[in-house]
Amino acid sequence: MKAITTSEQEIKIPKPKIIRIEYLLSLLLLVFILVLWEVLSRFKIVHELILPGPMVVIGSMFELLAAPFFYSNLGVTLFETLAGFALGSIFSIVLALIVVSVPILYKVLNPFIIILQAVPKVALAPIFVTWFGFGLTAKIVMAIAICFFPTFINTVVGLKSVDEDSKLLFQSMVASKKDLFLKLSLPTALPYIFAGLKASLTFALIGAIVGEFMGADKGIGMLINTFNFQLEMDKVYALIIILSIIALLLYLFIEWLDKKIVFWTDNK
Amino acid sequence: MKAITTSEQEIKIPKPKIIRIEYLLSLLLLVFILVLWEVLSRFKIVHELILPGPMVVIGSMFELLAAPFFYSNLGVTLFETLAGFALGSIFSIVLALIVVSVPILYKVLNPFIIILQAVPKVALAPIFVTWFGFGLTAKIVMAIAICFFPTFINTVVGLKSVDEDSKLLFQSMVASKKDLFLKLSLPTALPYIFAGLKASLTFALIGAIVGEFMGADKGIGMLINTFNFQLEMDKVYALIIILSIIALLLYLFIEWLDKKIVFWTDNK
Amino acid sequence: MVNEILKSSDEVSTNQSQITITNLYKTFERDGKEKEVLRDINLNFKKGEFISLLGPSGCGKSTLLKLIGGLITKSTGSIQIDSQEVKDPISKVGFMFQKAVLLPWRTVEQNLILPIELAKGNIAEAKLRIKDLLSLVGLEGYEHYYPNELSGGMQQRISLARTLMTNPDILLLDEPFGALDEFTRENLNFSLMDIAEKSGKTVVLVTHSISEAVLMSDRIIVMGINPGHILEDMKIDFQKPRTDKIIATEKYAQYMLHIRDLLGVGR
Amino acid sequence: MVNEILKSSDEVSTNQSQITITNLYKTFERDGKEKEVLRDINLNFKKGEFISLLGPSGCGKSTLLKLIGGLITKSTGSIQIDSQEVKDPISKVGFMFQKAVLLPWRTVEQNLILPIELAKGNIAEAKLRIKDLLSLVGLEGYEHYYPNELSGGMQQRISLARTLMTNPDILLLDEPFGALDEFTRENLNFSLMDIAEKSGKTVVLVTHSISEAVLMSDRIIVMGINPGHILEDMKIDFQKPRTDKIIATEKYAQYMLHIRDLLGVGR
Amino acid sequence: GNSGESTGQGSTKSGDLTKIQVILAAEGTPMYYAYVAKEKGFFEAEGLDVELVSGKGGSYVVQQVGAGTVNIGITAVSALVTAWDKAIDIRSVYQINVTNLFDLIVTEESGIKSVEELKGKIVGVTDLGGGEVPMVKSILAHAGLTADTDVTLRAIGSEAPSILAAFEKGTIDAYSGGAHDLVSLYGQDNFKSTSLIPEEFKTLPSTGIIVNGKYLDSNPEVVTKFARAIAKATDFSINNYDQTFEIMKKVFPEQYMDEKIANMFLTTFIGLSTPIEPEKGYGYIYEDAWQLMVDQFKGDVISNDINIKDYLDSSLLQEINNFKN
Ligand SMILES: Nc1ncnc2c1ncn2[C@@H]1O[C@H](COP(=O)(O)OP(=O)(O)OP(=O)(O)O)[C@@H](O)[C@H]1O
Ligand SMILES: Nc1ncnc2c1ncn2[C@@H]1O[C@H](COP(=O)(O)OP(=O)(O)OP(=O)(O)O)[C@@H](O)[C@H]1O
Ligand SMILES: [Mg+2]
Ligand SMILES: [Mg+2]
Repeated sequence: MKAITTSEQEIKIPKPKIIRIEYLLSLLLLVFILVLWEVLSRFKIVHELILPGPMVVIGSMFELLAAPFFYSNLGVTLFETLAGFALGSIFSIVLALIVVSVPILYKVLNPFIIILQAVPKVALAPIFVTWFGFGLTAKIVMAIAICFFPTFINTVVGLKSVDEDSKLLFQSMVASKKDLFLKLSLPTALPYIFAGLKASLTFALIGAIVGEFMGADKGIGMLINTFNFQLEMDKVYALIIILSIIALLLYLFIEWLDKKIVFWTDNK
Repeated sequence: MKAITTSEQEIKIPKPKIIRIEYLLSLLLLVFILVLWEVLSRFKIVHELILPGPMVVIGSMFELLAAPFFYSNLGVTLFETLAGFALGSIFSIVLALIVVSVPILYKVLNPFIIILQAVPKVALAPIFVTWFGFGLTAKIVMAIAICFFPTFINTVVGLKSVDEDSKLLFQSMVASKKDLFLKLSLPTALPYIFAGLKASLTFALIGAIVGEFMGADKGIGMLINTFNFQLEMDKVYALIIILSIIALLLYLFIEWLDKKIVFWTDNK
Repeated sequence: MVNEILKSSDEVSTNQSQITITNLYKTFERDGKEKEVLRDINLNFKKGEFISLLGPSGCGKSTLLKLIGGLITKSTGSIQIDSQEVKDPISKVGFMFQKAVLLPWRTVEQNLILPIELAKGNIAEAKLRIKDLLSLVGLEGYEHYYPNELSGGMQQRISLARTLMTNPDILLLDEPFGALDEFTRENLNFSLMDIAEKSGKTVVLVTHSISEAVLMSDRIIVMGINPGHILEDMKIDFQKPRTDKIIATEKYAQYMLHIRDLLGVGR
Repeated sequence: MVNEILKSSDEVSTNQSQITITNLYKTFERDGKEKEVLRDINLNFKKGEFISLLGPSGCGKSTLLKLIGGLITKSTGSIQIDSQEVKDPISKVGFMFQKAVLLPWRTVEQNLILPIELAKGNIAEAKLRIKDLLSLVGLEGYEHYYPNELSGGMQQRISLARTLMTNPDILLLDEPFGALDEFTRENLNFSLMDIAEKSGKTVVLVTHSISEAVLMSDRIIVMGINPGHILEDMKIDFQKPRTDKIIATEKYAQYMLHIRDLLGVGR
Repeated sequence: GNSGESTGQGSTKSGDLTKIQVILAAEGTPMYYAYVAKEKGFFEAEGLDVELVSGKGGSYVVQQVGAGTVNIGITAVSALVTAWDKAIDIRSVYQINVTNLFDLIVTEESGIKSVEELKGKIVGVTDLGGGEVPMVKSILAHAGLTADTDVTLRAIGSEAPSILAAFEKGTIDAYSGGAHDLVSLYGQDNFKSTSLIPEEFKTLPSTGIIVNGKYLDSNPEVVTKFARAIAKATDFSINNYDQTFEIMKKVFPEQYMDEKIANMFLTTFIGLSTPIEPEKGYGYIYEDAWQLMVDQFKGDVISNDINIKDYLDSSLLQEINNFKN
């Protein structure tokens, strides 16, 4: 626990320059962009159907946040994302473990992995809809497909990156295969696995959204489609902003988890 | 040139075990999958509207490859992909250079970069179509948006990863700022930039396809949509396979380029 | 105190051979070509002896050490420890490498427990010894630190303590302090000499430093390269416990110059 | 041959002071706290002298060297080279680091040309000297190799050759061979001594090795820590050119023991 | 929208109900009758427990029904023609919209009044593979124009903002698409359009209940019950607009956030599904119009001869309309 508290303390002591000038400038830039945007829209320089003003968009955002249906749709998208992420991650980690521990399997599957990795997964969306229908399944499968490879590849690389010295050490201490795996290979691979998971989670959200674009009863992607269809562009923009915030939160969450679990890479 | 020839020679001498057993097994597995697939479709266990047999799909593939309209559509998708990739890469590298050489700019823009990076770019597809219309522009912009960040982030990291010793060395040799940049920072960043470009290129293809899914009059994505609509699933599958092959070729090409240009990381 | 923690298994250090190497050859295969790395090695190490292996890079010192430790297999010849042919790593041998290779996700204590865990030993009992071992290597109170909170020298001390956890009869050390600066290294060397002497362990140390070898060893095996072979098996005859005062002796200078001559160092 | 490539700018090495350090202090700021790293350093190095800086890790040897080279700025005091206050790196000073830091995308030749390129010098003329410099460091024929095709020792030789490309009067060397094994290091040390002696260059060498310092230097500056200060400024009095036969002398042993004593090494 | 789980009352006695899945080509207002039938308990009254799944576009519906993964669907029927061309046994048992769901519009200020005037102009379509292309070509041919030589077809998608932007930028002079897509355009205050569609194209079939052939042969009574509930719901909605609005608003809050737009949509779609000839009952199949549609597709999308009698089944209609008393 020591390492974590030390590094946390380090984070807790920023330079005590009251408010940092960069932050002020960033804020100023933000305000400038918003004002420019509002002017563009207020004076009809850009049609409101193309780009509604920021005030309208922010208003719609709160309107959406107040509507109960928003949360049920958000729930569905999050469920698809997280279910796809969880299943995809479990599949990929388990498969990576199997493939690394059976070298011949790795060699036989390798050409398939290279080819499947190259498949643009979003192009599979129509096929998944055909196979799995318009319910949640197709979106979850999409999320799985799109987030399988980052974690899989990283787990394989991580498990293979155990250095020779450590292996020799374990060998010299007469370690069993199981101990070698549990106490050396797996922890060594953890930082790599997390790097894969980090990429995956955002990909899973993208997978769910693309799946919903192809047709869905529920979900944020469906809402974007619906509002777009009804020409309520302010709501479309509001949804995209909300979606971005969700993506950011998911990313920050997994990064936090990474720091907590793989604490020993902190100081690198 | 020496390093390259050496490593090429190393590649040219594989173990002379006539044909390696793994390859045979991979081939066997492939044949097994194809036969299973054909059986599933031949005995109508899976309906041909959901999954046509491999023979039919391969037949359609050659049919497509013989059709002139296929090439004009392929040309459009490739153009969108490569134009998006080229523009996105140039933007991202130039912006990274500017941002790294003006530290205050980096700090001010950083929050925006973090947030924009989190935006699920595919969710922007409907907006881009509204903004840029139904032609190539929307797809190119989509490709740019989706492939901007990998290269941008990597270029920034690469430029910042110049080690202190090398900087001191250049300083001790009384180097100008320009020389420091051209002869040290840029070459040091090149491997990172290429890693970004590698990710980008596949992303650019995905961007173009997603853009075409949202509606297009030309392109492989449009063909997939059309054949899907006309219930010609064999052609849909054939197109996805072709698309995957293209993605693979693009990847192999950029990897080859990487090896040629950033030759000095070969032996790592 | 050393004697309490690291009890010698026999009461008196006998004079019989503990490690016996006869007609040992080792060949590696690379890219289909055979490369002879060790040729016709014959050695007898007695119990309690402090032996240094000295030789140029690539002469096979590490290879020889790994062979003795059972980490790799020989091509022909015989290696026996206490009259048993070495086939696999055995628990009476402790190995230590140039890098500390501590597991970064384990505290010092957890790292020290590792060899006991792997050997399915009694962990509770082992924990009792940690405090003494840490004070032996001069790091009392560091139980709950993580490796990345320690300096390189401290990490190597922990690595040494870990090697001692199972109280092995034989220590095989492959440039254990090679990555450290010279001052830290010498201090650790003297600690090591203390521990070895007082517990009567047999030590085989691989080193690049002639002065270090002369200062510490009872015997120095000077090796040559291409293929690795024994140039000379030298007895270093100073009384124990050693101090660095021997630097000022005629004998020391003679040993130094002789080995430099053998290895072709300097001019 | 050395004399042809590396001509001494003055014909005879005079006895006047070339590097003059007076009342030098250096403080670093970290996390808002001031840390004194060097306190009241006073030194005079004469032209053609071979000086070693010896001291424990963190005592400020590298900091002192960088100050002399103009790579960092002092807090108070004065550093003069040839009666000029040092403010920025100057071309009559050549710097060499512990790591070779060769640019991996440049061949040996292109790496050697680098300092000339950066100084906007005459490249064609510089290229003519490469062959001689390479043979000086024992690597003739390696012009078109890339750094990753060379061993660590070879890379350090190239790094040395690069430092010599601009024919600087003063060489500042920060543990230049510290990363190499002892045998390779000693061989390079002797090459370095040769070059320095024959070309009359002033050399300031940072090292961790007492024996290396005694063997090579005209003077050893022994430094203490917290804050970095000078413990003793020793003259090492052996005739030149040096050979390792001095190891067998009484004087050598005395120097060794005295420095060990100063630094608290051994027992 | 809330298609699946909104009816809590069905769950208790789901044991005696026949469970079926029905796939809809669009979600919400365009297929209001399905949701009204569900919410009003018309399915339950028929002894059915219906799960409604919805997707984007008719081809998926045809695909699923053709493959038999889902047996009943409601979709734009133009997608059916490609399936019939492949001799896939999907039958139409009920024609929902009797007026054409496709339209061909120009802006009012363009002054264009007839199809003939489109010579040399650009007509926007959703996409070139889309179902309306044969229709447009046929309409053009009717006016003596040839697509590609006299008139340029340009795909611009079905999203209203794109259509509007295309009109504003002059990228297109006319647009042909589903009424579904056009409704939101009609709602724009500053967008006035003129329809160019000739009279004889107005009875073209657009939406229908389609059934997998095998399923229909073995379960005609289930199909009848389902269609009857749909007919009942359509009838209810025509006569009870306000209640329908409330039901739909409850099921699709996101589509009813802006009540003005929502009103316009619902009115349009109820209008589109109101029979032209009420005396013929709900779901009446105009065989001549189907034949016209198949003829339009001929050569362009279809290559085989299609006997529409094999796929149109009016036999259930009498039973289906048997709900009023
Ligand atoms: N696994 C291996 N496969 C092939 N060759 C090997 C292998 N391990 C070592 N060698 C070769 O054997 C020779 C001796 O290696 P070894 O590591 O024992 O030398 P060393 O004396 O320990 O060198 P150093 O002082 O640099 O550590 C070297 O030429 C090396 O390349
Ligand atoms: N840029 C810097 N900022 C803050 N402190 C520094 C900086 N550079 C060096 N120091 C501190 O100054 C002290 C002396 O560092 P220096 O590198 O000069 O020591 P050294 O004698 O060269 O050590 P070593 O033998 O390990 O190379 C150390 O405590 C170090 O932490
Ligand atoms: Mg070794
Ligand atoms: Mg230093």
